Amino acid sequence: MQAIYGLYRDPDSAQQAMDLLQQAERGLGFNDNQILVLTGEPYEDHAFGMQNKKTIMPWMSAGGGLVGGLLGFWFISFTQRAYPLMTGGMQIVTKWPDGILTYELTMLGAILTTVVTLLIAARLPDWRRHVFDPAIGEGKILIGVTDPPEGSQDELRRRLRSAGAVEVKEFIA
Amino acid sequence: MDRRTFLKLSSLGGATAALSACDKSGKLRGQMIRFIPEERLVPGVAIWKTSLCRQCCSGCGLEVRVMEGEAVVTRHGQRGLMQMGLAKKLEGNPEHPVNRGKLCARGHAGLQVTYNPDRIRFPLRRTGPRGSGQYRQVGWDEAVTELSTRLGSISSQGKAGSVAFLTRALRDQRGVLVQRFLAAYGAPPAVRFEFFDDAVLRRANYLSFGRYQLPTFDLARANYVISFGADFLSTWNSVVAQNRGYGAMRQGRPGLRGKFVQVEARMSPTGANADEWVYAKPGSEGLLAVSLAQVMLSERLRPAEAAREAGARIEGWTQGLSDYSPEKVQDQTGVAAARIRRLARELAAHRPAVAIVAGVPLAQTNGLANALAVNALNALLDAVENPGGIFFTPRPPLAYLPSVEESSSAKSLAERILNNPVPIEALLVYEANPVFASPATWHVRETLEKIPFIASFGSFIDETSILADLILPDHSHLESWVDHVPESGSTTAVASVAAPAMLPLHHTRAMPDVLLDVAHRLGPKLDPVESALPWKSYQEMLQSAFEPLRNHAGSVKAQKADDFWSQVQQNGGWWSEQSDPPPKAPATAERSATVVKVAQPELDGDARDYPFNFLPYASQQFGDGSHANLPWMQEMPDVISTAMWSTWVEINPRTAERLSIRQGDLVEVRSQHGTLQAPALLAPGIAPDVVAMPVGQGHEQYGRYASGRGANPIKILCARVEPETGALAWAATRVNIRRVGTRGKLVLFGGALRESPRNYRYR
Amino acid sequence: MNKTPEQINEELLLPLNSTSWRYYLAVAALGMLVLVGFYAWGYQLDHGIGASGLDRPVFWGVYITDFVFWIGISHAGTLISAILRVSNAEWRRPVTRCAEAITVFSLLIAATFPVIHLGRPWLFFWLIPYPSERGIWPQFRSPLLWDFFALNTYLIGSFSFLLLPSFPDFALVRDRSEGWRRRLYGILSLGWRGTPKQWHRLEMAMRIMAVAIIPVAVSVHTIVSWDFAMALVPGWHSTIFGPYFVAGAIFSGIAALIIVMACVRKLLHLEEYLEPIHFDHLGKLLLAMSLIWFYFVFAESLTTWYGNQPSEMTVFWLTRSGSFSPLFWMMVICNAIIPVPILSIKRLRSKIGWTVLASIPIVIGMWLERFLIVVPSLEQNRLPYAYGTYTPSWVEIGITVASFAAMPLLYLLFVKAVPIISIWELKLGQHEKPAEVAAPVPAEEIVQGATASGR
Amino acid sequence: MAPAKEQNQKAFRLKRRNWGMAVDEDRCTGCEACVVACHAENNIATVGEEQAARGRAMHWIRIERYYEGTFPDIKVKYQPVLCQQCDNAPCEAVCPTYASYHNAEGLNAQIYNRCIGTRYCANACPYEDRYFNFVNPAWDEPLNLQLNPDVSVRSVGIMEKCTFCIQRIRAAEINAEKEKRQLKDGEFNPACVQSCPTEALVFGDLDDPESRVSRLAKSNRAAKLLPDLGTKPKVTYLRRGSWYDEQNT
Repeated sequence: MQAIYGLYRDPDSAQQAMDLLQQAERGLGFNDNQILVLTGEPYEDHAFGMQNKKTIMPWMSAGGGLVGGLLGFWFISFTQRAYPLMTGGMQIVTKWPDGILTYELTMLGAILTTVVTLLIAARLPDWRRHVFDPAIGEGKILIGVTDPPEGSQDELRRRLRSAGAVEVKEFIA
Repeated sequence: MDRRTFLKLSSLGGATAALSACDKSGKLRGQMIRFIPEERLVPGVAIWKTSLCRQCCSGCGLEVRVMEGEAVVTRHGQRGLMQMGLAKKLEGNPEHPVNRGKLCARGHAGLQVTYNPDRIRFPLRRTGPRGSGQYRQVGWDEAVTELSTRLGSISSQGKAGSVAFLTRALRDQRGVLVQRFLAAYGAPPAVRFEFFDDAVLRRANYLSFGRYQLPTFDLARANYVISFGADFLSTWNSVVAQNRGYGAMRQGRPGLRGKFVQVEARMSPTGANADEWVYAKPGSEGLLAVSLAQVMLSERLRPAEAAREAGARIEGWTQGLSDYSPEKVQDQTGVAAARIRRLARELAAHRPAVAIVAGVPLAQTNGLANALAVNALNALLDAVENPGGIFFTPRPPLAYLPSVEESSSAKSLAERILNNPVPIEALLVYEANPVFASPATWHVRETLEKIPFIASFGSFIDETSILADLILPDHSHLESWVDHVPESGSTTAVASVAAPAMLPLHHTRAMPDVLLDVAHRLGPKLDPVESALPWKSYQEMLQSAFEPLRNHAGSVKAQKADDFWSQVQQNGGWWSEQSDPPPKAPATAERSATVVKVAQPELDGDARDYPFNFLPYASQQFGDGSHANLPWMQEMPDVISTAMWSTWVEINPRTAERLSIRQGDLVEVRSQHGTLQAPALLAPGIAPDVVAMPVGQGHEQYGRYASGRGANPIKILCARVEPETGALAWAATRVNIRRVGTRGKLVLFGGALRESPRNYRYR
Repeated sequence: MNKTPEQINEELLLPLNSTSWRYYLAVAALGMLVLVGFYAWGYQLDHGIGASGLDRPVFWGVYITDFVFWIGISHAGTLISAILRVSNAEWRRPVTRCAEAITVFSLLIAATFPVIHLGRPWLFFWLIPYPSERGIWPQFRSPLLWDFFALNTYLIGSFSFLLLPSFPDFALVRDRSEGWRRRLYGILSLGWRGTPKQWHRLEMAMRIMAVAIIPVAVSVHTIVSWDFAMALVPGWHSTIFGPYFVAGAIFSGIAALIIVMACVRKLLHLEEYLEPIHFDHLGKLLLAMSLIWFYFVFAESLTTWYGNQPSEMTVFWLTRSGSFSPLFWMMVICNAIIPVPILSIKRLRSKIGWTVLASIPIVIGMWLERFLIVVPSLEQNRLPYAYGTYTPSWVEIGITVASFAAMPLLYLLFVKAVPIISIWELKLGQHEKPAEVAAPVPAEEIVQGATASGR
Repeated sequence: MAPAKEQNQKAFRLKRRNWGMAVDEDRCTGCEACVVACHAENNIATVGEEQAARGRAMHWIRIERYYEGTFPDIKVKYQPVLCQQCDNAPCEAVCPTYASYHNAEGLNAQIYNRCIGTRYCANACPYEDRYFNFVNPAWDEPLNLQLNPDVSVRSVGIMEKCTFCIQRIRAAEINAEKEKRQLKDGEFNPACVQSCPTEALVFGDLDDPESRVSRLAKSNRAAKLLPDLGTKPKVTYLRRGSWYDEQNT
């Protein structure tokens, strides 16, 4: 894996670099997916930080909750029927208390699904070596292109620098 | 921290701890020898054996649940394991006329006498100084030889009269055996000692009715019961029989519920059941009884002649008792005149009515007068030998009967031992603990310490047996042949008998058998002793005693002697079919000459220095203290105080407030004869000028459960007696109380006193 | 506050990188106390639950008090942080992780108490529904099972809530350390890089979690209150208990949070991050909760008093004027009379010392409140004959003290391992404001401008 | 052979019982025979002075004593309290492990093996008649020989309570089944009932209209303990009668 990227001090220049890269996409023969943005904090108010906004995560969570609740209710009423003992003059499958447990398991389902969905969506955990620069921890914004097509490197460097990069680096795995 | 504790700590507690304990005892068991079972039982299957309760003198019939189990037993001086039948539970014998299948709390706890860890397991010979508790184990042969040698040498010195036998009243063949032994040996009759001995009432019944006996109450048919100080539902007389009758009196007859009135100064467990609880000054109950009679006579509710002989014992009876009108006695008794009149009218109107007297009224200097007054009231109510009244249990026609003469309990015990014509050389003690149960002023311990030789048949080391030189431990009642002739509790004649319910656990022997053995050993030298006791064993004696019953109409009908004997054993005894009263003792000159004046009691101590009348009372748990070594009894909450493992002084809450005493504060009780300390119990049911204390705790020496627990109220009592009988007036002591300043040990089971605490803050 | 990212990194990662002897001393001292607690527990395991002061009829005592108390403290974190997140309160940024950590630790501490409290603690796993050879399942009608499930959900939820936003910070630590620490934090960060997608999903997940965790937190303390309210015990059997407990929990939680923040601020020299304004905001919340708490106490007392049922009134007077009255009035003083005036006066509230001074009695007062809910009702239950008393034994006191030592101990260990302020969130807060103010500039212009300036 | 046996078994069926008790406060004299009988029958541990002082004494049946009035116009009421075997038992539903449950005969059963000692049931019980083994019970040898082999000995951390002497119920049922007959009223009794000298305690089948206990349950004096809680206790209390009622004074 290889990449060419620039580090930017402020989001405006980073956005500029992004725009410059997108303008050059077609000419240099790479696509949006190859543009890499890494930041030390989210920049959701900027266009460069708004890639891939489409997600079904809320739906997943809701679905997880539903599944958790249904499974929970089934499990609890199953155990109550599997070993039916009378207590306190109540029915075997007690709806009110089971409601509480169903609720708790609904929430548990939703929470676990959210966590799992997050991990899957964010491709975590992933301990393989990727394009990275610790400088993003100091507030720098990394904008670059992974696996740039042959011959486009110089143009990419220029463009990245012209947007105001503090530094333009190359990453070779 | 040693390694062991560390391991225990680091482990998850319980499991490892339990395992190691198991291992320890398992090893111990593994090293023990195993005896061949003497009987075969099916494991897990219970068999029922009849027996008799010996926890008090009522003589209730028992059924013992026996199951197979593994016990550590002593055989031939060796400890080992044996599969044997073990008593697991005591129940009342449903056939027995006294208790009809019922059993009281103390009766149940009889099981713990047998299994008590503090039981003496083999004969002991004293090695250390007296009272030190240092003994060595000896064999039975050695022990019996020593006793018979002693007695033989005393007798050969011509001092047979210097042997004393101290016991409680034995209402069975043991009594006969002891009596015969002593007579043949040449010793004076046995000295009988019990703290709560009812000598006054027996004497009164003799004077009033010609019966030297405690009465049986037909409560089941009574419409009105008035009790003067008698704790007859908890500790006094034949408790189970009286409880049975009481239950029937209350709810056993459709549409008829008897009334129960209790007269006393401290609410007893019995008094707590009363429909009407009447406070009367202690000792003035006789005045109240006579006053009730006066109302009946003056209002012509009852004919004066009805009282017959019993009335004649009361001074002024024939003159209509004019000195005892309610107005005249109301100040002395503390009962309002109007109330006396109402009670008298109710009594007369709701016959059959019965009056009961026992406890505090009789333990006064005027005790006999109080008893005679109540007897006269009973007679006036036509309650003697009539349904719903009092009866006297007839005596069964056994071959031999224990004497019913005046139990010589009265008089100061030490005085009697000291005043024996010749100085006492040897003392035999059986089922009596006078060192515990006598006032300090009697100096019983000091007296006993001077006696050269003391032998005890006790099962436990108590305050008296610790002075013994030789201890010959008795079987428990479940391990021995038991028999009994109830003095009261049944309207028909009863002679109970039962075989051992289980084999003995320890290396013990039954006292009667030891006595027979001694008699036979003395025999060659002292022929009368052997010929007076011709039986090889106690069992044989019992069989011959019961033999005449075969010819009387009774519960067992068998032609052959052996059948009869085995059936009697199976049933737990023999009881007569008829209920006719026994012949009265003929009226003697002494009897008809006795006329008492009912008056106020004399109390010991000045009312200003000692403002409180001190009332010891028989405890529901321990009776006179002989059950204090039973853990079930210690932990059973006393029903009124709810106390467990404790002793206490009952004080009226208002008095306590005046003396700034709070519940549980340690209080010093001081009489002219001594002091004691006990925690205060604020009891709403006690008169403000009275303090009361249960008898039973305060043992110095009575096994692990009783020793060193609480205080003994008997010790501070005065030595005043009822003059005619010489019985100790144990309710005649005045005391003073004060707060010590520290908290006492008072373990209560119950929380609040009231069902709807008016003061929410009150605990 | 206006710091460069480098400054923030350096100052917030300082505790992870340097340790003074005072730190070791504190850890050792607290560790000793915790060990004493373990010794006490071991003693109790050996002697049976009888080593405690529990008796008949007070079958529940200090252990359950501690349990409820620590569950209450746990509401400091996740709930507060979630509410602040949902309401998008900007000042939350330095506070959230501090608060969420309290939740996780106090939940862990709380969860030990039901086990300590059991008569046969070695069988605690019988509460877990699993197919066993015994063929029997736990009984779901029992509020203890609800507790088990609620606690479980809450613990998983709040742990995730604490963990998820920590990945970027772990990545930051990874990038700024060497050797085994680098590997360790590399693993912990799960390979976080910081792509817009990751950031977006993380923020999305946190928004969902924040919404989900609030009802869970409410349900947890409601269910804890139902442990009491489901039993027919005077003083327990009340419909008000759910909200009353939740309010009390948030109340004690905020107080604990203020104390912890003040300590962290002082000890880790974070004066410039945790500013008086944060304490002022939390103080306002605390004031509100104090008033709400007082409202609940009043409402509960009034309905009991007016209803005048004997068994209820017995407990009522036992606490108000009986043997528990010193504790009761101390609780009122701690929870309302001291904090309300302090927190009402702006000048005092904005001083950190004063806010802490108001918080400490609240923590004590809320422990007393739990004790006063558990014990008096049991001492004087329905039948007056069965009334009893209760005095905690040294074992219970030892374990309670240990639990109070365990909290700072866990916290001390935590601040060594994890930045106590969420660094990326703090940075986010730093740059968002200018971004909001700046007018949107068309990208084309910027590119041209940049080209023109010829950089 | 086998089918015949099967048929035989089918032919006989023990009627379902609904065990209950009546406690006549008018008869109860506070003698405490029941208390000790229960200890003896059910292997209830004696906890000793120190533990008793700390409130750990165990008495499955206890006689509550309540004073009314003040001296000298004072009365006492005895009220034996044992497990009321409620049909709507508050103790049962709160147990997380089903240690406390309602058996087919309407008894509030306590399964010692399942108990983990949450003590929730004891808090929930308004009659306070559940007792907990705070320490491991011990019997000084040879007091251990008194233990009833039909009743399990409880260890530390376990809740215990009155069972209506379920071991006696089972034994009687087995016997009756063996003899192919229905149980007779009063054929057997729990230990407390058996020893009660005043017959204040009556035990039997509440569903049998002819049994003593069901007739007593219909008495004018019949009442339940804490009836407003709706626990449906199976122990009926017969309130004390008044002599004055009957005398019309």
